[in-house]
Amino acid sequence: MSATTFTAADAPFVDTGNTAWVLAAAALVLFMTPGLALFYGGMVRTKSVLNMMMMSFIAMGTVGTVWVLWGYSETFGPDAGGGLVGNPFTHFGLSGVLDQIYGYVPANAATGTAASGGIPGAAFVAFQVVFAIIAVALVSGAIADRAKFTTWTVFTVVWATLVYFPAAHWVFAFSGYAAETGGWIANKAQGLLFGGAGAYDFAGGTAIHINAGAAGLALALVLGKRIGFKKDPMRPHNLTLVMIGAGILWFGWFGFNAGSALGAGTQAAGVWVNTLGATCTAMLGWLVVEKFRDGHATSLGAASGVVAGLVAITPACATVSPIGALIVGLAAGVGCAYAVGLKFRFGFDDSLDVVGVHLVGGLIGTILIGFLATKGSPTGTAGLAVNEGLFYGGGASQLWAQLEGALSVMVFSFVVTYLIGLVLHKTMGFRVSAEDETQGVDLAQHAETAYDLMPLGGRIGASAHTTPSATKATETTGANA
Amino acid sequence: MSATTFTAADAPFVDTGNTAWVLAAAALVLFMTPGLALFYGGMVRTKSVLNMMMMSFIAMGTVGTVWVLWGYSETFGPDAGGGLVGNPFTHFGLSGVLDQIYGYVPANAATGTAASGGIPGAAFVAFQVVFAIIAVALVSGAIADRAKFTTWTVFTVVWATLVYFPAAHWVFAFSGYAAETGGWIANKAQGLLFGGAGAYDFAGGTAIHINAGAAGLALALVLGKRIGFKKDPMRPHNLTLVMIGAGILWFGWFGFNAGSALGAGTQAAGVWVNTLGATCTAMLGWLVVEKFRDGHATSLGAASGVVAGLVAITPACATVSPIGALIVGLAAGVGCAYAVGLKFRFGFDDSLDVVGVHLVGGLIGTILIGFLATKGSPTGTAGLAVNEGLFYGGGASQLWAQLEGALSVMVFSFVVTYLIGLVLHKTMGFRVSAEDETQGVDLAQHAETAYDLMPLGGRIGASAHTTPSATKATETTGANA
Amino acid sequence: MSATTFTAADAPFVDTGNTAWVLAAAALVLFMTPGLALFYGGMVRTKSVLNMMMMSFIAMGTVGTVWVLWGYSETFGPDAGGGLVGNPFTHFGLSGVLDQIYGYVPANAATGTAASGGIPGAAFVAFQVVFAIIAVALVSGAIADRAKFTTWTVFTVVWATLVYFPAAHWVFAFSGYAAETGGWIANKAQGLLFGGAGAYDFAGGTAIHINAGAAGLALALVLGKRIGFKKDPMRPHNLTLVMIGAGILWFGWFGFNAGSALGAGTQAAGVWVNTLGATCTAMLGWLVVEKFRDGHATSLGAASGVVAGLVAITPACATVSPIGALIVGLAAGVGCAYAVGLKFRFGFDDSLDVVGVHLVGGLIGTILIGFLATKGSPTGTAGLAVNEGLFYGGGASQLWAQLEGALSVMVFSFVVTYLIGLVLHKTMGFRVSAEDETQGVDLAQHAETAYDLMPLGGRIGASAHTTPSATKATETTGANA
Amino acid sequence: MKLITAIIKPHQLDEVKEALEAFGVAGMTISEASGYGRQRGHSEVYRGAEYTVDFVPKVRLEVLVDDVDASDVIEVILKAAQTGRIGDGKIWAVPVDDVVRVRTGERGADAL
Amino acid sequence: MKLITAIIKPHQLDEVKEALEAFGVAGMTISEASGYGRQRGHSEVYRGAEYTVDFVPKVRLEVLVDDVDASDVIEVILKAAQTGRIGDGKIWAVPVDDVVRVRTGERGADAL
Amino acid sequence: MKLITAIIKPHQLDEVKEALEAFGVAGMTISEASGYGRQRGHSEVYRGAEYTVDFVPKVRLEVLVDDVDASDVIEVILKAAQTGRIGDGKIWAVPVDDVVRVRTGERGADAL
Ligand SMILES: Nc1ncnc2c1ncn2[C@@H]1O[C@H](COP(=O)(O)OP(=O)(O)O)[C@@H](O)[C@H]1O
Ligand SMILES: Nc1ncnc2c1ncn2[C@@H]1O[C@H](COP(=O)(O)OP(=O)(O)O)[C@@H](O)[C@H]1O
Ligand SMILES: Nc1ncnc2c1ncn2[C@@H]1O[C@H](COP(=O)(O)OP(=O)(O)O)[C@@H](O)[C@H]1O
Repeated sequence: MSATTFTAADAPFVDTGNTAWVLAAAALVLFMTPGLALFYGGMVRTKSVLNMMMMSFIAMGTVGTVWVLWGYSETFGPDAGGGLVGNPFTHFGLSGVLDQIYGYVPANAATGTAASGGIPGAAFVAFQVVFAIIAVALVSGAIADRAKFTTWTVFTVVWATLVYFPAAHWVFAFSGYAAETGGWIANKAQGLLFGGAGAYDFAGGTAIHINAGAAGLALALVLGKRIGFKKDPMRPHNLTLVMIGAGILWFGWFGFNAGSALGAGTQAAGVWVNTLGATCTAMLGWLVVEKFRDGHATSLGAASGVVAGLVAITPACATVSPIGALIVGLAAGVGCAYAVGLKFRFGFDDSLDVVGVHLVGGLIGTILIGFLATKGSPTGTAGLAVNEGLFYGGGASQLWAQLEGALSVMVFSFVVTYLIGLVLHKTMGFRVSAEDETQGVDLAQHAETAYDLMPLGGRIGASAHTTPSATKATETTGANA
Repeated sequence: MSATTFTAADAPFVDTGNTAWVLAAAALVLFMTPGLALFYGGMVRTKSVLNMMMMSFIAMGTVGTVWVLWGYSETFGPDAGGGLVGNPFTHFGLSGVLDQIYGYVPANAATGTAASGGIPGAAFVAFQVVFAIIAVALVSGAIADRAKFTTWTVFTVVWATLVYFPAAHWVFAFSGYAAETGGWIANKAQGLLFGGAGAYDFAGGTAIHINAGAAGLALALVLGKRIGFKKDPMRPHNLTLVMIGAGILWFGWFGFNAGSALGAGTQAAGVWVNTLGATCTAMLGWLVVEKFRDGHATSLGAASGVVAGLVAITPACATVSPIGALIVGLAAGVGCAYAVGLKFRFGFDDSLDVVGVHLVGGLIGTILIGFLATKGSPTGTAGLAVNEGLFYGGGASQLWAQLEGALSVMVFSFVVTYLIGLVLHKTMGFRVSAEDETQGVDLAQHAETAYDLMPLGGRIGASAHTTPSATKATETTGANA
Repeated sequence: MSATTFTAADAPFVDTGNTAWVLAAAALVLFMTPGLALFYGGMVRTKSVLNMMMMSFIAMGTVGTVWVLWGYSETFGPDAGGGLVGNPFTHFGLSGVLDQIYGYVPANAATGTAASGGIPGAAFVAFQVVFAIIAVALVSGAIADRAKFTTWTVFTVVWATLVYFPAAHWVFAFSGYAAETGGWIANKAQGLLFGGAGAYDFAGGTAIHINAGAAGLALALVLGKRIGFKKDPMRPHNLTLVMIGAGILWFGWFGFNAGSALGAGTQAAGVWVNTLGATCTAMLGWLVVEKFRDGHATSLGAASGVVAGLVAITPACATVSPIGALIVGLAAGVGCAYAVGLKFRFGFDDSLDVVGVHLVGGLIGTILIGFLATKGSPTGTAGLAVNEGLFYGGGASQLWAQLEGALSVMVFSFVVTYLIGLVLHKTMGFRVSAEDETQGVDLAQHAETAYDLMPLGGRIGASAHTTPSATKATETTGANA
Repeated sequence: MKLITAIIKPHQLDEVKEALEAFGVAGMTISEASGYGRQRGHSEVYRGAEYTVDFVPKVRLEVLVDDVDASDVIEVILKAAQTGRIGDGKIWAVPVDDVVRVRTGERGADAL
Repeated sequence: MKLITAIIKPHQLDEVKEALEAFGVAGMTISEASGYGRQRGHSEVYRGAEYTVDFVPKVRLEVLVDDVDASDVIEVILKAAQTGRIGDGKIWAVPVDDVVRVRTGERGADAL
Repeated sequence: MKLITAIIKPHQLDEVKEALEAFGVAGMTISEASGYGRQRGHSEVYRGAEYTVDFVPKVRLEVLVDDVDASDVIEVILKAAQTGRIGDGKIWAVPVDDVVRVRTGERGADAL
């Protein structure tokens, strides 16, 4: 039971229930990046699992820091013009944000509706930073086994600043929520390409997945194929890690999608259900393809199907019905199961299928909204307006808007990422030496090996020099190939 | 601070705090199934860990899908007669659910109590589907190492439809919550067997654990013993996975139990505390038995004790006091530590002790309510009525009700599951060939191996054909035994 | 939308939003201890991973049980005198707690502020017990590979009772929250040492981390160095476990810190953001030290930096600004990266760096508050009073208070723990035999081995006797060294 | 003295061990190996990419025996390891100059 | 008959295997090994403490061959395994008294 | 030339390696093995079911030496590996026809 006075002139106030959910959701999404580290880490070979995980972890470190400094402001600060980017200086260091309340709806005497509370500015900051982190981390899957760690670290900062924050501004910065004017895709897209409505992307199909997928493709092209691509067996070294990772991702994704309602009400609950439904059918879809094409339904397929479904429902979760969600999931499961083969056909080494799962899955979800958007969705049943899709008699206008949003992010991301990657590659070098790659990036880049499982502990024949080395560790691996 | 107008004639409204907790709890329970996959997966041999995990994952896929289609409606739709099953068509595809509000309590001018908000229909859908999923997944522990994956997949759908949804309707469908009339155990049980009150089962000791345990026993009998049962060493291949799994289960179980309050108040908080207390003493109980019986307290024992305690407190968490919870846990820890030996005595191969832990633990918890129910419990301290148990002077009536609830679910589940299992076994075949079993179900059923930890990555002597195979993968394992 | 009547004389009521967050936060913190088990478990050698994990798990069992019995009362019961300890009998078995409401703020007609709801007593019990558990579990890192499990089990009970509960009473028992009078550090510290204000310790930098760190040092001295310390390679046997553990700890820590607001409002949200920021810069700080000192940034360094940052921001998260949090994190990352070398210099075998990370990190965070406390912090922006630090013109008084709090807990913990350890060592023995240590504590203390990953499952040449042994298991390892 | 080495199927190890014990052999050393021969490996499929594992898991068994026992021990292993299916493995004997028991320094037959 | 044992770099295994097949060798047995010699190991650093791993991963290859083929087989392995860099490994030959195929009991050259 | 093979306790490896280095042996190859003999294995208990692991972890060490060094090397290993407790292991020597260094193709003593 909660009880308070109400006066029509009530100041904006915080709704503890909405805030509780947003804080929990932010923690859930934060947890997704370690989950991704496991998901990706399990898929590479033993000799590069640590490097794979480190690419996600370092993204947490750099993007989190940069977010506090200028990232939040660049994304949600007042629009610097044309809906293209926020002003990175307005809220530098989060100044002027912590005491704000966002999303407060004042009472409306005319309709007789009561005021509804908002969430603290910091809760919004918290929820959005974890999106930025995982978007960056996702890209790393495309360049497994061969990236220079220092260059990747620099890349995370540059890419977040030049690609992610602008794209997130386009899609997530709704005018009047955090700042008065926001991004061009979120708000009526002014018909740049096809004219018409703004695109629906509830939780980041465009800004996160299409974005990361296109960026992954660009980096895979810049770095080139792994030694032995298409020839050597590069099977996952630890599928239990992949499964744990998929489980954590699924768990955290409820924060990602249902948290995007920025409150705990009818819309959030419906989104939760849609998120589950799509994931289930995507898993089934992927496994059925495998069973019929390859003869066996695999655990890697199940884990991949889960992620594909989650990716596809991300933009769509609030605007399709539960049945619509089952369809989105199924389409993504089947579609992505085939799409992961593209890299072999076209010969780009997107090692862990960022393109096949995130770009393709993101496109499927974003575009299907144009067909499946309905008033029977979480948004509609919560009493909010929904522009219905083609299958519900809403015409093609929403479909065009979806295509516009999806393609503009895709092209922008691919082009800018390719340039960033190229510059870094030419200056710092983005790829380890062939010898380091063969021997393994873990040892070469981190001077570590992931496992030492010999029964009696301690690798046989190793010795310790436990005085912290004052000098740089020298690798003595001369001819160890 | 939350603030709104209040009028006596207020329409049902959503309480964001309650909703926040139910959505978080639903996510927590969803996470339990991957946790279970790890818990089970760690206990089998290396050669079948993926198959073990896949049985849980596929249950997520199928049951989640079926829930949206007809499962919710079959469980919580209007009772089709006798409190035995809901109407599966009323809410097919969740139609008519997303805009509902459940659990709203109108203001009462007489007592002066204010209205209290409900939760969105979709939040209830979300919370209940994850119960259905894990109930099905639990069963798989009984048939480790030897089940045909396709048959198990079919089983999950059939069992959910014929066994779980009806049982959940009996226990969880309270008249007037989602539908006007619900199940027979939840509502006054009309004294079918012993007469008297309705049984208490707060979070599913009967519908989930006794149900899954009895079903596990039935399937273990249908499939028969593993090759080498009682003779070969079948020790857990990775106890760190078992411990991670137990940790995730414990974590998620707070959603399971405290979430079953369907709101965030005094009852939920008390349930949280009881859930912890029982788990602690169950772990201690199991370890003390081991220490005295076998000479060593083991990590598998700790993990098993945790699960046994959680199982036993599930039905009882709302109606016993914190001290009562310690007793329930201790009884379960000690009882289950002995019960897992039953399978060797009676010679049924319930591989991962679904009977010893879930059936026995569920019975202990459900029956102890008859002794320990008290007004000093979370339900009582929240101001709700509690029919006290034998030790608190409440007489034996509640005990009879508990026995009635427990035994009816057990018998129903065992009989129907045995029949389902038998039909599937005779038609599709439920067990892999002896050769596949010896070689390992992972390779035979999924064409995968879980680990490849050789220092240089990639199993020595393997070669890749990375063109996606258009034809079915042929296993060339001819004589590999 | 939430709605209720309001009368000035309203009885204390529960705010469901605050309660939802506290329950979720308590679950998050509970999850940290299994996370810690993985983090620690991955760092030891294969032969002692289970024992390492068991030390955390058993702490959950014993401390959870003891908490319900007398621990809560000893910590939050009415002060027994001098702010030193609560009365353990008042709420024995949690009697008289479940129906309480804590933190309710009545309406204030003068200022026109509405009443704001509290949380159920049991929610507070839940949130605090998980702190007690992890504080105890943290200590175990100092005595990896060599502790007798039974003695450790006894230690957890004794240490919780004699060290943790009192220290938690000092720091967390605010007068008027649960009991009328609480602990001396939380409430104005009466200037015992340096005079002046009460120390700020929002989420337990002193009571948890300095406390556990000092206790770890004491136990490391009592038990002595591992065989082969400084000579044998004792590198982490499974860094993927360490990374999972760090991920879980990070995730759970949002409950730890933001949950300490005991509600879901502006303060909690700001704390969330600060917790993230500090962790990010701490990771970066540690990795930069490694890169320049050792030549490589390692995954163990990333995981360690994460934990160091979380430790340091724990006391400070509510009273520093986001920029302040970045500074606290950076200081902790750099400081702890160097501090873990102390044990080699001074020759104490604090095996997993409880001192270097928790004691040093806790000190850094607690003391920096004296410099960085500001009204631009979560506490300040939530409208609560903040005594500003040296850098913000607040003078040195807060710094002295911080030093007083930090040092008094450190000295108290070290001395009492050393005595407890010594008594246990002389009576029960705290260390396994040299032979058991060489062979591995897992086998010696738990009769288990963590992994059995041979391709065909089941260790070659093992045989099973599956009749539960009625007699004590005899180890036949005679001369197996 | 002879060193008898046998490459056998992992599942036959228990039988071989018991047969050797019954025959009176007091000790042996085993290790994991992978074999290549007539017996084929298996295929695995990951995201549609197929891998062929050419080598098959085997156990490598070494027994030091007196010259006189050599052919009997070979016979004992042969019988216990045989399943009649492809991949049953090989046994071979190599002459040994000298054997020492580390614990005692005993040499030759005494060292077995 | 001879037993040819070769310690080689793991990455050369595929080439050696193919060369042996091409030469007509029908079977072989491999196992994991760690080598110590001129080639140095590597260092790892954990929380500032440095570990030196002295041993280098190697593959141990065993091939039973007829006396006449022995030197040819050595030559084949030598060529396929050679990278010219330190640590390429060793090959040696040991005389074998007898070889048995477990499946059939065949002896000598027939057993290969 | 001779091939000296030693089965030793894993914890003695470091000492043996150092002793061999001190004696002047330039290289060696080791692998993991499991031994069966007088030394007994251990028991493990899982949910009340007891497993006996009969085999004990050992290290298998191989050193190629010149004929003249063979008995000295055996002596060196013997001393370094001896703890005097059951399970210390075995050392044996086998005649070797030929040794080749893969990197250079050198043969015989030069290849060591
Ligand atoms: N020439 C050889 N040298 C060494 N080991 C061999 C040789 N031929 C076969 N083996 C080993 O014997 C095993 C069985 O051989 P295979 O040809 O598959 O079956 P079979 O001996 O029944 O005809 C192989 O896996 C391999 O380990
Ligand atoms: N005397 C020896 N006995 C057994 N194995 C040896 C011997 N010397 C070298 N080896 C093996 O050969 C490998 C390569 O030897 P190394 O001295 O590093 O290079 P190279 O042979 O090219 O000079 C070693 O790693 C070891 O496995
Ligand atoms: N006949 C044998 N053939 C091969 N290896 C043996 C033989 N006997 C013993 N071993 C190896 O030597 C190890 C030690 O032997 P064991 O009998 O336990 O002790 P000890 O040699 O001290 O009497 C065994 O674990 C095994 O690896």
